[in-house]
Amino acid sequence: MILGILAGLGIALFGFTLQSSVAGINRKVVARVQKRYGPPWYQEFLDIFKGLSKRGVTHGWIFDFGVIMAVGGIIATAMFMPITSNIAAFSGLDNFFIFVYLLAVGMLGMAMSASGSGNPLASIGVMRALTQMFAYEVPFLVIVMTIIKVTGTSSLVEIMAYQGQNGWFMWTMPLGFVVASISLLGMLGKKPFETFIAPAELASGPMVEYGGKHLGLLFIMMEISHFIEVSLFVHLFLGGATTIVGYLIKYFLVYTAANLYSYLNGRFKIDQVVVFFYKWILPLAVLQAVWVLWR
Amino acid sequence: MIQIASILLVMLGLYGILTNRNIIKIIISLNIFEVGLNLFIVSLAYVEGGIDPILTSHSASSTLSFVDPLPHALVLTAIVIGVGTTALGLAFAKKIYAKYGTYELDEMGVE
Amino acid sequence: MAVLLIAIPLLFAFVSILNKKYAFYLLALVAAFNFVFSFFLEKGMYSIGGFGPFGINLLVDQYALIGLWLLNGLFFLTVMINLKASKKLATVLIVLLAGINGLLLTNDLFNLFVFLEITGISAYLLTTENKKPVSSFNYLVQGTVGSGLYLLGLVILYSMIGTLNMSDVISRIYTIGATPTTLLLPFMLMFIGLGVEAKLLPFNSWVKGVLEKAKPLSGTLVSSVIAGTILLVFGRLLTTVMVISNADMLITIILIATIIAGEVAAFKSTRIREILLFSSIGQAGLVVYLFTHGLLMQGVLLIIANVLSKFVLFTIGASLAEAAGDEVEELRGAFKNNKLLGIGFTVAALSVTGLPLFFGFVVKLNVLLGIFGSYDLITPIIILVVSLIEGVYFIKLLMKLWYGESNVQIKNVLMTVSVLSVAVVLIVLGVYYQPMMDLVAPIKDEMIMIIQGGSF
Amino acid sequence: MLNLELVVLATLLGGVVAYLLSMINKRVGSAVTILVSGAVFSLLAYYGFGNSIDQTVELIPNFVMFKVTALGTFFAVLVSFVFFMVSFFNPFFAERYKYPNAFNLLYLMTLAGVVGVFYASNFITLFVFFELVVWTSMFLIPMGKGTKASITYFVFSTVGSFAMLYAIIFMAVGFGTTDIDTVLAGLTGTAALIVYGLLLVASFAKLGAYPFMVWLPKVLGNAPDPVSAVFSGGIEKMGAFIAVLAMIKISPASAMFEAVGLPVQNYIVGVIAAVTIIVGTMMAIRQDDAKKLLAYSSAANGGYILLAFTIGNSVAITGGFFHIFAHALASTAAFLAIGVVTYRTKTSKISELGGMIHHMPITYVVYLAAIISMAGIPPMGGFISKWLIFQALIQNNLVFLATAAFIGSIGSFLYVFRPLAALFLGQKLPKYKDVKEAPLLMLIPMIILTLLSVVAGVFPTLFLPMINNIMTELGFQTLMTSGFQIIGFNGTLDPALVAAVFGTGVLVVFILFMIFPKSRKVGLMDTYTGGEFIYTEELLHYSADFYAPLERLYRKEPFVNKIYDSIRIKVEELGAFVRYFFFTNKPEVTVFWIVAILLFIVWGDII
Repeated sequence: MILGILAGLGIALFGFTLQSSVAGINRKVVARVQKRYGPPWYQEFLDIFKGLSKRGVTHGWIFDFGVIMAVGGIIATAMFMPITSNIAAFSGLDNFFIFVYLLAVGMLGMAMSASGSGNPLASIGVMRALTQMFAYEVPFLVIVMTIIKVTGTSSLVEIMAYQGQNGWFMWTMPLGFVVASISLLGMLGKKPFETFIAPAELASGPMVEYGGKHLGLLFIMMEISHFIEVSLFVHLFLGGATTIVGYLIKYFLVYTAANLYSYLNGRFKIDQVVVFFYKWILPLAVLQAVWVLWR
Repeated sequence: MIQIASILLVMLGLYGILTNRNIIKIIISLNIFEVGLNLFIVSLAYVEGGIDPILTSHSASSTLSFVDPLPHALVLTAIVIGVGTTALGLAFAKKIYAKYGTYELDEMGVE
Repeated sequence: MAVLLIAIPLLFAFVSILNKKYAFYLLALVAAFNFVFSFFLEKGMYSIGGFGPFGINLLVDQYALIGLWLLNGLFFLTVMINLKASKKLATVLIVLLAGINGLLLTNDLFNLFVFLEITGISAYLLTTENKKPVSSFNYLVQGTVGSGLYLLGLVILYSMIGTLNMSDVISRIYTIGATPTTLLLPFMLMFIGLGVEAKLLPFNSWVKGVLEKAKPLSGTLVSSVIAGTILLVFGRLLTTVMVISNADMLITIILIATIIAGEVAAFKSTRIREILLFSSIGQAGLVVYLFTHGLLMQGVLLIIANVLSKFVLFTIGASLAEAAGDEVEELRGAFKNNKLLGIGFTVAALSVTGLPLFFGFVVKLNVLLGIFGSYDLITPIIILVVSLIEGVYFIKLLMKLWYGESNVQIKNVLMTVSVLSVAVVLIVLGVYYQPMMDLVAPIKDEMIMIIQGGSF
Repeated sequence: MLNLELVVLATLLGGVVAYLLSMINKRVGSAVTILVSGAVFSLLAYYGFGNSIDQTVELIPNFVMFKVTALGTFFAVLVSFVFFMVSFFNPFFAERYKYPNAFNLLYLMTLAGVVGVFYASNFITLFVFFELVVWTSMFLIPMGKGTKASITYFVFSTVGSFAMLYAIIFMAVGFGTTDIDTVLAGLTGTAALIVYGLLLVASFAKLGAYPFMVWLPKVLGNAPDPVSAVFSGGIEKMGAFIAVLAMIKISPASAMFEAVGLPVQNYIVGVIAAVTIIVGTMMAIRQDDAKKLLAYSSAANGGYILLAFTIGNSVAITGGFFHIFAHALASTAAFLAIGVVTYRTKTSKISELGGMIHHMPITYVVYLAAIISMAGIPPMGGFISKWLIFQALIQNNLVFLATAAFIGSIGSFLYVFRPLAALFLGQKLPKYKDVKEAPLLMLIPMIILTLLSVVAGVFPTLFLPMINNIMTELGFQTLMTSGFQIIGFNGTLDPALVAAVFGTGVLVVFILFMIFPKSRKVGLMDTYTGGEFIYTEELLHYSADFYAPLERLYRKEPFVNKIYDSIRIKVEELGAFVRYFFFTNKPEVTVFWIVAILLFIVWGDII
């Protein structure tokens, strides 16, 4: 168990490094698309280390505690994530529901901390984030439920193995893939679903009050949570990976695609997000589920 | 025949109660109703060619031709009771008149 | 022996006219006597004047005994609680007592009519206490028409079968071979006649006038004691006399309509006495419904429960209404200073609603079991729905009476004690109901035995 | 040996003692409720799990019969525990009630009733105690804010209990006995369906399932805080108990035809449960009153319990029982936490409160733990049950029901966060500057409940034997476990490991946090305002209409509320009609009807 935990911490660290690098590269990519030069690929690391080393302000113990709980929860979630079908800290226990709910602990911690700051913009941001979660999470869960039922397991590694034999779910469940892609945009907070951050409107929403190490830690949290979300997508729909190289390629492609796509969009209002997901995406998801399960 | 007449009286009495809004008239209707009833009861006792229901030496042998005595007894009681209710009704009427100055139910307003 | 229960009150009634001063003491004495004496009564058929089966008979069976104990007791309590009011009406009350006992004891259809009128007339007189002569007059008119119809019915019956002895009616009907169709008219006339007194639906427009402003004395007597008596009479007639009838449909409609109408009207009502009176209409409908369906035991249980709880409810309700006002809104928080009365009222109301720990629950359960036992699946639904409505307005009433600000205070130790003791009876019977069941169990068999010519 | 009858009687007697003592001193009387409910709980737990409860009945009349079952013990111990925990609040609230002595009496009477329900051997006993609970608890409600709620409660409870009564008598007439096991096992065909439906109506009414949901927010929102807690954690669970009788004990739940692998009637119940979850969740999201919010959440959680029993395999049923357990702990704790806030501030409106965390940190932590469990997030008890229920939903291909469950699950994040953010967090409002943390005696039960919630989430296998006993008794397989791991249909859960990993994560971050430079403490008003100068705390506190954009999208009240209102109005109209036509105080009306009926008869005669 101790070994497992150490391995898990390793995975979390790996995920952090990976996502930060990929995000840095993406900044470059997007800049090139926009005909700019762009920051270096390690810019994310610089930002984080800068934040961690500065002296910031705190608004009371819940402000601190929330951040610790948030980052701790996210790290804990990342520890369960398998990288490839061979590399996993706790094999057999990489239960999908753990990701969904343990991720929520982190989110809850962050929300708590943000609200604890006393800034109404933060509370509004949190409200929007939760509302958005209410929108994208349900269709995603429905699709994953279908996958779990089809494969008979909720372990990510085994789902990968199933796809290895029967084809990726991207092809066998095309509607589900569309649903999950759009949900992924929501999870990552990419446009058109970045209403809860809305820098020009809410002054970064939940993040408004943070500075110094708090902000640094929250950046870490954000990177790791992106790592978890993109990895989930890769494992569930793109057949996962047997080798680390395959994993890295898929990861990079998914993240970059999502990122590029997001720059084509404007921003939804938050109630539009909810209506959009419940009017179009959820029915699609249910249709896919019925199609696959009740056939 | 008399039975039909008495039933008609009963009906008449009911009709009176149904349509009249004057207390005295209602009491009178009630009386007509009772009279009809009493007549009806008495009429039941009548036996064609019957004799007094008194046990005497020469009529002891036959029991078939007696007039039924029971309804008469009933009617007596019923009349007494009828008188009692009428009296009570009139007493109420007096009270009502004392209170409202009228016998017309419609003119009293809501109690 | 049994005739004393009727004769002594009648005698004392005359005496009391002569001695106006002592009238009340005579009343108290007679009421106490009747209550105590009814416990020493032995079962049997008592013929008056020695005419045997042809004359007037008094029948003391379990059914009559239960009625006597219950109603004489409550009569005594009611009179004692309302000392002041009873003093004025002492003679009337004594006559009423005679009437009630007569109704319970008599085994003769015409005699029943006489007692019906005696009870009726004293009841009309009682209601003069309310100072509402028009209502009393209406009561009188309707009561007289009702008993007139009863008389008509019994005379027609007599002309068909030639007897007025209640125990003999059935056997005579079989002897002469009368069909339900021919018996329909007399039976319906009798049913309607009694229905007026028993407050069944289309015949009960008098109730509102008489009870909506009733004082504690007349209100309690009319809604509890007299109502109970009439219902018991109804039960006896429906079980021993009016058994063959093909107007089931009509009667059932009337009764179901009564049940629903009473409860629904109470639901709409906002005045405390009105609520109670409408509720008692509904209950009366249910009782008669049970009797018409041969559920004598359940009916009697329901009467007992109702009479007891209505006694409590009306005593307190009318006193409150007299003290503070009729509208429930005016009575908000009335129990704040009258906690003991409040507890009594609550127990009675919960019992009527049919909640467990109280006698009403036992009764409701038995009633439903009885109705179900005859494979009737619809009526229980109606009864349950109706008792839900009933529960709602009683709970509403209770909530309003307990919560709010009010300075009403009723000081009447005797009332408190008697109300609480009845409440305790309701609770005890609700838990240890077996003795009551044993008491009630034989009534139907006894009645049938007597009809079939048996004796004690 | 513990004689059950004596427990019930002693509880009632304790109530009377409490009543009398309250006359001398209110607090002493309330202390009696603590003692008695504590004694009931500990006796039932000790002897119940030791299988040495004596079920003979001698003193109470013979219609009451008890039977000790694992099912009954589970529920009775759980609910009496809730009563015990909540009773610690009684002394503090005693001052606020209009009739504190009656409160103490009724509180213990309710407890006695609840115990009686769970140990009933025949349906009559069940019903007697069921109704006893209804009316005793009904009188507890108006001690709070208003009397109307108790009427609503009475109506809905009574609809339920009358449905049950109908079923009971239906069975009693059919079988000649009301013994629960005999009767339920003997039902077949249409009769089984009728009883199934009627019992479920009772269960729905108690649990606050969809069409009967109205009473929960009204009652729980208006009742005194301890009573709300008791309702949510304890009394509602009677509905779950009835649901078990109907859905599991009527065997085999005879199916006319199947829908998605379930008997069709089960599927219908499932749909109702799903609607309950969705409506409960959506309504909870938009409540401004914290107690109403929790009330709707109780309803939604009742939906999960029903859903679990609908599916009817061993994983689902275990999940259902575990959910009952976890939800009882969590919602009691949540209500108590809100109770503390109301005790100190006299309001439970979220929009009027703020920054309570700075005054009552322990209460805050209790609430946090409670909502984590209610939202089904590890490492709390609620996660385990939700995990089990989802397992079963997925296993049975129940797409639509699962969708509803997911909506409810994600929605619960939203509503539990609302009080957290706006009531406990946010600006520290000056009008509550003198508010203090709850007294020690109030903290004790809250802390116990929180710890239990955590233990249930981390080591659920410790509590599983209790549920396994029931499962064996009901004839199901027990859940597969190994060590601390739970094995479901499509995966294995190791809650202890999850907790350990979570702990590791937090520890690592904590160390990191300590390593980096210390932050400067600033006040709550010292925040980014976009250049505005704001000196009023209220203006910087975001709490009213918390989910405004979302709330805009749907209606304020469930649609059925209108129907209930219109039914009430219809009844009143009928009453007015009857009064107008029949109770006129006019003799001619009577005479008219007499003549009409006589004509009818005579006419029939002539023909």
